[in-house]
Amino acid sequence: MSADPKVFLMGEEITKGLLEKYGPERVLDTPITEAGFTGIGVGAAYYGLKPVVEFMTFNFSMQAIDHIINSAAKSNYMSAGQINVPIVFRGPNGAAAGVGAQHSQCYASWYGSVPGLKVLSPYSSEDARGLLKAAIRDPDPVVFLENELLYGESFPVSDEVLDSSFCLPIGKAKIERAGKDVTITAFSKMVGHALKAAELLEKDGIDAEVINLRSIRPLDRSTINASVRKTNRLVTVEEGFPQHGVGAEICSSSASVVEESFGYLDAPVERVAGADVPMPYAANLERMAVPQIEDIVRAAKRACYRSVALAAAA
Amino acid sequence: MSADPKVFLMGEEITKGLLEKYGPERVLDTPITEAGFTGIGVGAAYYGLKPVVEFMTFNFSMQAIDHIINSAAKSNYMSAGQINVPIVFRGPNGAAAGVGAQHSQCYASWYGSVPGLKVLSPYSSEDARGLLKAAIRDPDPVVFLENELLYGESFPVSDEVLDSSFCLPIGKAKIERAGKDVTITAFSKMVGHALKAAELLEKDGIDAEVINLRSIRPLDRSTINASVRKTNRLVTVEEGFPQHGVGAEICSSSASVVEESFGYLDAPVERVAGADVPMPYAANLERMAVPQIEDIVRAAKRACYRSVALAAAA
Amino acid sequence: DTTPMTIETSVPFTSHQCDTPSRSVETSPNELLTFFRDMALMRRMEIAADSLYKAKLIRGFCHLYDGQEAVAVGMEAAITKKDCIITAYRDHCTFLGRGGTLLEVFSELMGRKDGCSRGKGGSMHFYKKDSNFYGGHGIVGAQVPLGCGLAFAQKYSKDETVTFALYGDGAANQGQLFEALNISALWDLPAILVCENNHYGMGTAEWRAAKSPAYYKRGDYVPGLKVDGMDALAVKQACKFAKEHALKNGPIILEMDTYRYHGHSMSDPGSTYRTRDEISGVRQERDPIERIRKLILAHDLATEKELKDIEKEVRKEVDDAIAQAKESPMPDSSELFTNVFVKGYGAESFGADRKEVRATLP
Amino acid sequence: DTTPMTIETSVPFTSHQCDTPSRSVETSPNELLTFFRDMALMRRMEIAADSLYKAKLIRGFCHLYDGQEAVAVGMEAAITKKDCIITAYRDHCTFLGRGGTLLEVFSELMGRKDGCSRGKGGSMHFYKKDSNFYGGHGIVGAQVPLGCGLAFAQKYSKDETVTFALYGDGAANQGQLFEALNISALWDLPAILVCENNHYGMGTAEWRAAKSPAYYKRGDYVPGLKVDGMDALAVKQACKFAKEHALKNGPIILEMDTYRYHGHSMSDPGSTYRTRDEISGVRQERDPIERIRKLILAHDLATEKELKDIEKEVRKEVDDAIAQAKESPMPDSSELFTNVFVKGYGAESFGADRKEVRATLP
Ligand SMILES: Cc1ncc(C[n+]2csc(CCOP(=O)(O)OP(=O)(O)O)c2C)c(N)n1
Ligand SMILES: Cc1ncc(C[n+]2csc(CCOP(=O)(O)OP(=O)(O)O)c2C)c(N)n1
Ligand SMILES: [Mg+2]
Ligand SMILES: [Mg+2]
Repeated sequence: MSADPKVFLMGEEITKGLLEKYGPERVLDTPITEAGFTGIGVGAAYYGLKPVVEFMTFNFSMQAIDHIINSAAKSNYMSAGQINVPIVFRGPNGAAAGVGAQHSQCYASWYGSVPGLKVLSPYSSEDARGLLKAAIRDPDPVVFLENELLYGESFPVSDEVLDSSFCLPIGKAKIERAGKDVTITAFSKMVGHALKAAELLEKDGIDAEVINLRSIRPLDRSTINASVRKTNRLVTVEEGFPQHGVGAEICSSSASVVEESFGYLDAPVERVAGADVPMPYAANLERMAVPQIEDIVRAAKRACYRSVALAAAA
Repeated sequence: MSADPKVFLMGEEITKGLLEKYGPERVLDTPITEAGFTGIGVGAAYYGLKPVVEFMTFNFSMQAIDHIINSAAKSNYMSAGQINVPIVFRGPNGAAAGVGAQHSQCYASWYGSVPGLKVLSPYSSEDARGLLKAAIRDPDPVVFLENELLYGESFPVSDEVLDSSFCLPIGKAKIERAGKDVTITAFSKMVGHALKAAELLEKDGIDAEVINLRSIRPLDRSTINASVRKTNRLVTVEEGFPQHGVGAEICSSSASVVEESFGYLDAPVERVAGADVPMPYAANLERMAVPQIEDIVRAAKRACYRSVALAAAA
Repeated sequence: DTTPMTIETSVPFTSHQCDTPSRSVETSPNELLTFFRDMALMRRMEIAADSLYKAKLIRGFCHLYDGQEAVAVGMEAAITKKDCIITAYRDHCTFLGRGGTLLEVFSELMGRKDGCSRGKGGSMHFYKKDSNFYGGHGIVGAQVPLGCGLAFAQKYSKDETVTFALYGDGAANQGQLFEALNISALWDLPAILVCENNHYGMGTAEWRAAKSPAYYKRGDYVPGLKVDGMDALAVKQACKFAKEHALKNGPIILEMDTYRYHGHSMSDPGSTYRTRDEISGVRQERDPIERIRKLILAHDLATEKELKDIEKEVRKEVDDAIAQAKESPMPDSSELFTNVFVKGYGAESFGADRKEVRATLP
Repeated sequence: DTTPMTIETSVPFTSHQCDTPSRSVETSPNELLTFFRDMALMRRMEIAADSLYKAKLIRGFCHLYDGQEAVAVGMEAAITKKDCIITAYRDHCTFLGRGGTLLEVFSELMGRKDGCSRGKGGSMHFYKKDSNFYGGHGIVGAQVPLGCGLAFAQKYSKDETVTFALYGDGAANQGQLFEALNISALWDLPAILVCENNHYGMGTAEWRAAKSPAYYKRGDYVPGLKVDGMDALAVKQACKFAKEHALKNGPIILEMDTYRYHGHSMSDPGSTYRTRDEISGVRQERDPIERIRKLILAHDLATEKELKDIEKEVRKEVDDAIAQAKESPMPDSSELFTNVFVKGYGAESFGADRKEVRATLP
């Protein structure tokens, strides 16, 4: 943001710190009118500025979704390259704690389905820093799905990451943990769960490879594929609703597991996802509605022991 | 509609015929304000009326999508059953001819991902009649995805269908054509394509089973599953964007092909879908952007001959 | 004691495109004492919720209504339970006003079985359909078209009742509000849009969010009335006026000039964007409960001691309800899959690990 | 001949919350002749598009602008190509006004390579960024916030230019318009909202869609001006006034009272919801081209024959462009995958049969 004067930030209730640092011309507090200010952001991007549009949560992006899809994602194509749209839509996505059904939805699969959009989802501080910078520099519209629950967590950061030139590539997943027995894909908060599951699995002699997707669109099909060809087993994890989810895509993508790696699978893929219900408030129900570490462990074990189980059942 | 005085219709540019038949109290022409009138429709459903909210096309439902998701789909759950929402959202969905990127999107996978919604997609006149009636009678919110290009087509209709008591079950697919060699799933216009593909395949000695999904949510996993267990091969067809699409779900659903029917697949699943680009206007590009009959034929043949091809490639 | 008495509102009404109701409000000793008791109960309930939140017994969001009680209470005094109410997430007191119980409130806040939504809705999603309270909505502004839809249904059903749709000053800029207003005006819907102007939307002062913060005028071609929202009698007068207007002429906007003492939600201390002086000034000069207390004392309808006793009673009621709510169990885990649909046709639904947890929807 | 001359508009301007510009408009023989030629060209182009559509050379939607030409032409006369314009789907003539060519228009309409969007956009999606024309938008109302965003960028860049965002009477009820207007007013954006009131949104008359069809007043706290949109000189005067206003004071609304002769799009005969008399009445009394023709003849700036010759020339230009456009090839099939992204990072994209057709995005 300090590097490029064309970058400006707009949204509701923007933190004072940024306002003080960059001034009211570049940090704009908006009324609670997502359709209006998102449209304004997209228009400013048409002109050549680089807006960062903040949603208090991505649930409210539904008010403005037409601008994200029809005004931003499709313009470069419809204009045959005349009107590109260098904009970032960012905000917390998915479940926070105890906020109920209207404030807990994950939008990764929706936005990830739309050609013309790039969809990123950071997990660690390294991701947040490197991917946000990449998003702001990108000439295309980027949906940047953060997680409120991760804001509070701290991650070890290397010197390289702290360097002002640090940036991450868009469209590349990161192998957070190498392993040989089973591939676990995840993004955002679920990467942390997957890593913890991997630790538990290790105790049972299962060596899990954990892939942090980072980019939902473009999806890094080749990294996933290479991993599955090695491990022959796949568990996908996400917080969002299961039907038509990111896991569904990974399981069936042509460049991915089922189609191209068909010959390689030793067990059915396992999908772990948010429960197929609106998010309940009560703590016990909420816990059941989002994937827990033990769900991932169980699914991974099933994938690894499946041949045995099948034989036993037969 | 004539049966239940609580049913009323609202939307933009509603056809004169209905207005004349039911009068201006039950057929309401609205201004071009989708968020406003959809919210009004949902509110009326809270009270116990049965609104049928018409979108000129589902592309414009994005203006009102927050009400469909947050106000309609989630209310019964959030209120623990106090506020049910008997409403139908209907309109043409997906690609029409030559209408460009902003007017051609398919919303089946988005709405189909949301718990609390029922999502239906008719193909024939029988479907349209039977499913619409079921939707209107249903106590829950139903998204009813029609297809403009099918309005023009005519279908043979049986006496049973013409009977005023005719109604179809929600959540059940229809086997439009029985076959033993390969399962082809499709919905809406693509059912017609799949049936034509099946005819062509027959000439090559391939006996395809064509499943008209009818209901995207709930998805009739057991019908699909039973078919795949019989044919051991699967081609999914849809007009929408591929990533996180209906095809992705069918391929990886636990109750479905990959997971439960894992042992039964003789070839990788084939996904035929809209091209992963915004809809272009030019006729030649548009044709490439939506699935054609020959795409389905090719994919089905690949599924049937795959073992051979694999062997040859090895 | 229901002897009629007349009291003058301290601030006149200001109107836009319509007549102005009289400043003389009819009331009775009984009504004033009820106002006092109801508002004291609401106040106490909200303060208790604050403590429960701090004790981590309430999670997530929790938007408190203390300061704004006169709106809920005055509105109820003007209408019947056949009229509909719909509001945003700041819904505890509105629910109470509609006849909801403290046990339902506290149980819902703590996510228990006895909650008004059996623990599934949470703080923002209270409902009481049997007395026409339709929530409890978390998306800013969404409740306004929904409320106009309720009004549509009332008119469609020829019920001769009206809907009050409450929203904040922040919500007042939402486009869907203008869309719904236009439709309501075209169709003469008995919709009353009540803008509870507490002067802040989260940390944003009204003038920073609205070029024209004269919310009663923002309907343009729709009439509006500005009301002292800290005066339960003024609120009652305005709501009566609005109900009559709406049944005859369609929509009307009421701007209630009010104030929230607490921060926006529990994470907001409420003191970074406004001065402590401002808050204590309102407490001293405009507090809705104190106003009624003064009226009661001035008219000798009760003694100071009697009013203190009412406050004590109220306190106990709240404490008892909390104790009872704490005993209420968590919802049964099978509730995860109930109420997804009214009619599930036996469709399958899945838990996080779909092979471990799945259900058939009835 | 650029000798200044002054002409009175036949209808006065009506204003809301602002001054009223003078009815005496400065012009010149040259300008009037240019108006005549430009409008005649637009008219001819639209009529030719109608024929091409009927010959099935144009597909899908095709929204024609004939009748409304004075708005495009008068607006251009008041501003420069550094000012931005954005409009809805009825965009052919606006594009021409910004300097687009007939070949680009007809090629785009027929989905050919020489189209302004290389055939990928279609009728509703014309753009000309090099003269600040930002489309061509298919979602009713969306272009208004987008236009305010252009105005934001102009102000942010200190360019001292303005944006004209055009929308219809039907679009004027859209909530996002009110949201964008509030923000524009708060931030003093140089945004001019031009409501092209042709009195129908598809088959819906303005009064059936709007409780208050006085669109120039619908900004409430934002100034507005009602303009005879069939008079290019009045449009020019209003746009000059609005530009000055917007640079100094922020947003303003211009309501252009205009008329579309054709139906809404090609499937609408345009005669079911309005009488033939109404249409022919406007043609006879308010036609924007005839008005200029009369002015030119009354002031002896050209003979009737000379004007007829211009019309003949224009006709030939259109015919030639069509002939050329018909020769333009379809876009190359590789264009299916171009322009999805500016930067594709080598990501894969798929055709309908993903194993048969796939591409690497550059
Ligand atoms: C569409 C949407 N945008 C943003 C939010 C986040 N949010 C919740 S409450 C609130 C402030 C609303 O203020 P106001 O309307 O004045 O009501 P009050 O809280 O003062 O009662 C905001 C921005 C939301 N819930 N919905
Ligand atoms: C959000 C949305 N809803 C509906 C439509 C369908 N539609 C296209 S044009 C139109 C009428 C618009 O009328 P108006 O704004 O008066 O513009 P005009 O066509 O008269 O120029 C409608 C309803 C749309 N494109 N977008
Ligand atoms: Mg407020
Ligand atoms: Mg119009």
